[in-house]
Amino acid sequence: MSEAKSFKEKIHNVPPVLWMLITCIAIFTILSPQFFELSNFRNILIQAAPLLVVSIGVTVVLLSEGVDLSTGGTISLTTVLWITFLKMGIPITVAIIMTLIIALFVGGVNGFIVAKGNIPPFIVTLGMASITSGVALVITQGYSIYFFHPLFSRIVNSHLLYIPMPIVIAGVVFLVTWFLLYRTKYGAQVFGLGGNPEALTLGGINRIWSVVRVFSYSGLLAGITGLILASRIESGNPISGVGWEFDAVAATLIGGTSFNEGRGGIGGTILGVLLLAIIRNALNVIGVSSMYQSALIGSMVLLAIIIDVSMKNKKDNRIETEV
Amino acid sequence: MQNPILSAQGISKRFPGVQALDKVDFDLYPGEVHIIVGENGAGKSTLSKCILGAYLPEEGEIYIEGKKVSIKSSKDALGFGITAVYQEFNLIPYLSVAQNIYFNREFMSKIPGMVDMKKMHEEAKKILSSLNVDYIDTKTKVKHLGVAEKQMVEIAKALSFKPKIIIFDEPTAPLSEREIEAFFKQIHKLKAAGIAIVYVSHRMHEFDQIGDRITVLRDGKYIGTVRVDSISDDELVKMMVGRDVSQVYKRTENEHTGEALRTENICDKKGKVRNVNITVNKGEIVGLAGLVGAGRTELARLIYGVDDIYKGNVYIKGEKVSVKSPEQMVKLGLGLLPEDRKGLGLALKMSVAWNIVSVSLRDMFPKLFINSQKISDAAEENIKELRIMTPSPHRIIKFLSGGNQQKVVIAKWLNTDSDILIFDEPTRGIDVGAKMEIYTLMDKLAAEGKAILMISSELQEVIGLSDRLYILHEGKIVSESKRGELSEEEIGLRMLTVEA
Amino acid sequence: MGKVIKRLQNSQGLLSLMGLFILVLLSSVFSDRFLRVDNIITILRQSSILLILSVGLTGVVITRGVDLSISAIAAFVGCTCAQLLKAGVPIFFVFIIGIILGGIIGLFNGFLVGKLKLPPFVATYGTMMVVSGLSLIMMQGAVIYGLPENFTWYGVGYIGPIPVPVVAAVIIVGIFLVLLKKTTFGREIYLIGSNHNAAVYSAIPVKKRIYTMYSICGMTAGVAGLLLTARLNAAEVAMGDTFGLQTVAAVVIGGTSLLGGEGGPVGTVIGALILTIVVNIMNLLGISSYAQPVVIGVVIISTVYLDVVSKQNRVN
Amino acid sequence: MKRFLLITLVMVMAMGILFAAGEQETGPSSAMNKDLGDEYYTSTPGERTFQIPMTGVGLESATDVKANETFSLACMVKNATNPYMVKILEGAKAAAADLGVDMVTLGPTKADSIEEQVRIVEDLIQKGVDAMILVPSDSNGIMPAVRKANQQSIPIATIGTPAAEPTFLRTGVDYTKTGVIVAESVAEALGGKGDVIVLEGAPGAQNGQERLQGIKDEFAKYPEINIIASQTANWNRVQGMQVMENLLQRFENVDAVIGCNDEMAIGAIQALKAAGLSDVVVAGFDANKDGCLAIQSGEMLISYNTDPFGSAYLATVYLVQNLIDGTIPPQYFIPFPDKQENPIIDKSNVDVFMATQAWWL
Repeated sequence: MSEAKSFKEKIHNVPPVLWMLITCIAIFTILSPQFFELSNFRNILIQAAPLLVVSIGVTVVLLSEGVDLSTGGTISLTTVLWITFLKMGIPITVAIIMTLIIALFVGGVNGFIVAKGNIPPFIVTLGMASITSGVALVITQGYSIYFFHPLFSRIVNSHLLYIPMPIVIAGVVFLVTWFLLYRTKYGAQVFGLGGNPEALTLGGINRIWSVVRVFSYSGLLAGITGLILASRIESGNPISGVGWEFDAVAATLIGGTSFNEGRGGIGGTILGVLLLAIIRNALNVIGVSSMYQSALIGSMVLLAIIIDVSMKNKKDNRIETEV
Repeated sequence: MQNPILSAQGISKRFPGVQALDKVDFDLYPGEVHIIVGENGAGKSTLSKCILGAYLPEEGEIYIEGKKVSIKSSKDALGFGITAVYQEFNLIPYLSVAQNIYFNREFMSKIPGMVDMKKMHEEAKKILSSLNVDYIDTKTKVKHLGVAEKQMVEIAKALSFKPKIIIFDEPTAPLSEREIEAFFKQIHKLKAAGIAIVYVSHRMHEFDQIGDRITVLRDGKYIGTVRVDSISDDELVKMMVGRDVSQVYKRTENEHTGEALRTENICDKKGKVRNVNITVNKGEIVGLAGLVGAGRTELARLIYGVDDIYKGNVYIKGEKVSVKSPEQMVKLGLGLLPEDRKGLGLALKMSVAWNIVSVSLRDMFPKLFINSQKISDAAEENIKELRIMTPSPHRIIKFLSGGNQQKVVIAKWLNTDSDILIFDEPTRGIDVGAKMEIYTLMDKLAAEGKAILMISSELQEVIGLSDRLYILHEGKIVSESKRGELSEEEIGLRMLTVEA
Repeated sequence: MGKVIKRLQNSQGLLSLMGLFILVLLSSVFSDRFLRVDNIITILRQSSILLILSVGLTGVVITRGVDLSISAIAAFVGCTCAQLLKAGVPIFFVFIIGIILGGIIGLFNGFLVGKLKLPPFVATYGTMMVVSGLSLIMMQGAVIYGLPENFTWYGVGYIGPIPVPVVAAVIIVGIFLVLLKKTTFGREIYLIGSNHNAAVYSAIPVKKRIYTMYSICGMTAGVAGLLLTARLNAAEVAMGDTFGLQTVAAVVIGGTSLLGGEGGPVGTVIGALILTIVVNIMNLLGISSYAQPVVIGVVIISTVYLDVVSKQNRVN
Repeated sequence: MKRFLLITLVMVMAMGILFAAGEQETGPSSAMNKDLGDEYYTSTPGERTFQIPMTGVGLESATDVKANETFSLACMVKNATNPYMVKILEGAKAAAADLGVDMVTLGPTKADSIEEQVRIVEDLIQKGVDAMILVPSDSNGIMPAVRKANQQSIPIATIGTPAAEPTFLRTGVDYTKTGVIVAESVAEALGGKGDVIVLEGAPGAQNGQERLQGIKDEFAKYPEINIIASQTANWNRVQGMQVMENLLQRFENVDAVIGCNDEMAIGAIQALKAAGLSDVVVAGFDANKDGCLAIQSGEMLISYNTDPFGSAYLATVYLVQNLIDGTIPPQYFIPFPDKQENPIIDKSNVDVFMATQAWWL
């Protein structure tokens, strides 16, 4: 294989979303001088952090050929539970652990039902979303509950080695997930679930537990997102997670993870999340009226996925000819 | 002589409606290649699955190194040193080669929970280089490997268990000739290392090269075990099918009147079909032989309009057509019975009747609305005519046996007025009885004046049925011959190389 | 008689039908008001628009697709048509335009799924965002009130004792029943959903059928939007939000598999009724609206669980 | 499985520790409003005793103030789907045009998402706006964003729902109080006894909860008035109708319905009409067009004009005044419309209101 070809190969292997990202940044910079500022990029990163955390969990689920629409509900529930626990006077670390364990459990239930009954995850997690957001409403009786703890501002405003805390948290989650996915046998099982579940059974692995692990991990990360959100809005809000599940799935798909065969990875998800965050931020910074934002974001998402899918199809053909 | 490492006695296994194995005996010595042959549906795979613990036999005992054992799962089998290389790959597409080889048996590093990737790649590399395939990078994702490479990874995976017994289920089916040769070298190496090999196959020409003994099964029954060097091919076939070959392939003499289908220098975009010229006349069965990967199925897909033609022309009944889609070709009277029955031929969730009428539906009811009774009646008729074994036309087709499913695929096309039919591997995976019926049917169709192009890997079938025979090699037609012009050996040779 | 029983056993919707029956039974035990005629008419009227949306969706789900954009299409069509009505366009034309508009958006979905091979989930989600964005732009946040009475009749009027939307729903379900079960088109849709590749090899024009099915789904969404607008006597951007993913839930509860190739409109009728009755009985019992989603979630998961598990048992 | 549990547990712990780590941030700064004294903030909403820098209400709003340079302002509401919110944006835009300043109008794409509102404010700070009008989904939830704006000394006016800590200005109505006023009128119309149904706003929406609280507080004074049901209908006419239909199945006797906005009240009226009930007292809030028509026709008893247009207009004028010469409003909460503008709409004044004071066309 010649050098030139491997360079071409590399260009081909660049995820399409990256081109899209670069194009968007270029266009937005032309449209608004305030957009291309260091402080704004920092702002974007901080805003993208919670979405990244939940999207990483969703990516893992998608890699295992599932889908998780319950993350939004879990986020709402987590913000409410955490604040409720704090109001009850439970020490903050204990409250965090309790909340995250519940989030983990919610995901686990999803996984168990999906695997045990062979039910499409779409409908299971849809039902679970209804349940969790309902529970959040029942707990708060519809109110948003306020609580302040100095830790909140530490989570959202402090820095670790000059890096804003939300980004540190997202970074840690990313690294841990990376290791779990690519350096442990559990990660290999995720790809197995997505690519060839038969191989899992032949390898002597209990498929149900594998699925439970995948979904509970997604639940856990949705829980962490909920904690960040609660700190950001200093309250437990029973509707705070509405719509996040779709953003997370969209970011994952834009990032090149697909619904089948366990193709994709969490690296692309970062790009997908960034693309969404940048579009939203830029539309606000440019001052595009909210009337137009929804249609614009929708078209961008569609465009990103059309590009991704069609480039993938092309690539598949290319590889086939090389065989 | 040593004691057998594995001995199975009186194994029986029943599936709903089928006695898959009926008191079968089988034994295996270290360092031997023991071939299991039989027509499709004879019970070859079932037997190997019983040894592997995937099925639990209802009767019979299995002894390993003289001890009676019970193998209940693949885990148990591994414990006894039995592993397998499956016909359908059990690899995970988006994991690397090394990860696949050591799936769920990863080397752990000192950090708890973490896999020692370095060691895993090293060990994987060692196994691959022992197989002389160092060119496979252990870090490549399996998805990006070719079929032969995947096969090698499967073998490496099997070897990584350090097994005493390896079961190969039709291992050469996806391989090209060059790859088969390399593969046989590996088999010899494994033999030399004292590993016992069970080799499930129906490719008779391979047996001399690698086999020691052959066990023949027919319809789930044990027929006998013979040494490879002590039996001729004809005798073996007789053991397999239980009757003379000449009776199996009976052809009615008929006239071939005029051209039905002709291609002129057609090529596809991927270079798998190159400048192919074939002609099929009315009332003629034309065979298309070639190794897997020679471009046979690709050619059929081109003619049928599934894939786009890159260059060249197709003539139907002498008229040039620009091939756009299967819909259009069906209207012109062409039909294709695909090779992959479950994947391409049938809607498994639906009933026999709906499958039977799936192609002809719009012809039967040009006015949009359908009449269920008429469909049932039409299906009943086909079921009777083709002797499809089903309790009712409304039976979900998933529950039918392979042979009956194939008959349904044929029935689909009988209902259309297609006069050109392409049969792609019409008898793959079906039992002898059904095979004969399908041969008879094809003969009858030809006698009625239909033009048939038959793609098959089973040489005898091609030889026995075809009026004319094309041989395809790497996308090119390398030979055209009339019935009886070429012997089986000559055909085999031409399939492999251009010369000879 | 035996034949009928046998057919029932084979029918996908049997379990959901039993579920519905048990639900009705329990409901009438819990509340004596449940079985009153006017309550039943209320239930039917409330379920009618959900039903129209879900029946269209059923066809798409049978092709192994999904359409998340239908409630947005309904809102968009409703908004557009309300503006047309205000501009004095005759009702007949408004209906035609509304249905065509829905069909065009559906066709766009079909194009994304059939031609560009996007996963239906994300393709239609994107369409949903775009379409609801278009509604926002078109309406500029306004709500259109006070539509002509001969238009609102379609939403609030009665034919005999039966509300018009219920009649419309029955007609549309009937059309779909015939379309999916009794036409070549319908059978081909099932074939496509059951095995896409086999459909290609059976010379079925798969892409065209997918375009058509999504378009029809869009058209029914358009009809639902028109009826909804008539019923509200108003049009606003968010009016479809109530239905959202409920439509998918209704379809799946009714025994139509998200894996395609099985199910049908009858099941969806049952699914939509189950969802509506659960809410109705909770309201009759005075269960807090905050707790209602919890119950609905449990109902969705358990019904589908039982349905799938019983199907698997039947197979074995 | 055990090992997986271990890993997750470690991760959970790590998150706990991570969250607890980091440096302490200095507290929220409120440098802007430091010297104004306590009474500025604590002034209770009541009848205004001072002149506001604008005339008229609704679409008739006007002002004499003119900006001396092109300030850049922004107005962010709770969503872009509700006509009420859109009218706030229009009021802000109209005022900006009259004053000669720039106005950007935004709202979260996910309706009522407080987190997205925080994000939008952050983006606006980034954009470098001079002042902001906010309609927070939640008083406490918006605070982190408000604090950030304070750090940049960007004055903030809130409409309706205030921020938890005082900002430059709060205007619009006090939701609790509107609830009390409307409930009082309903109680009067019922003669102090009867069964009442309340249709609540969207779950989690603070303004709806406050209004509901006001209604409940007021009815608590009447022992013979029972709130027999209180259910959410999501601010939405369809759901108002559906919920009402269901409730009518449950209750034989309903004397009054209060919708926490006119939309839901009208939905309820439709359900009541369909059920053939005509003597039920219905009340709503906002005095939107259909609400007014219903009052005119006698189907609805009363509504409360919450004038989104005028409120946003007023907020804009005050903000621009401050940008011009540093003017501070006389008190933190300036209710609008207040008694001067006669916000209680019933049959007696509905015609006048519709002719000259409405915030809609």
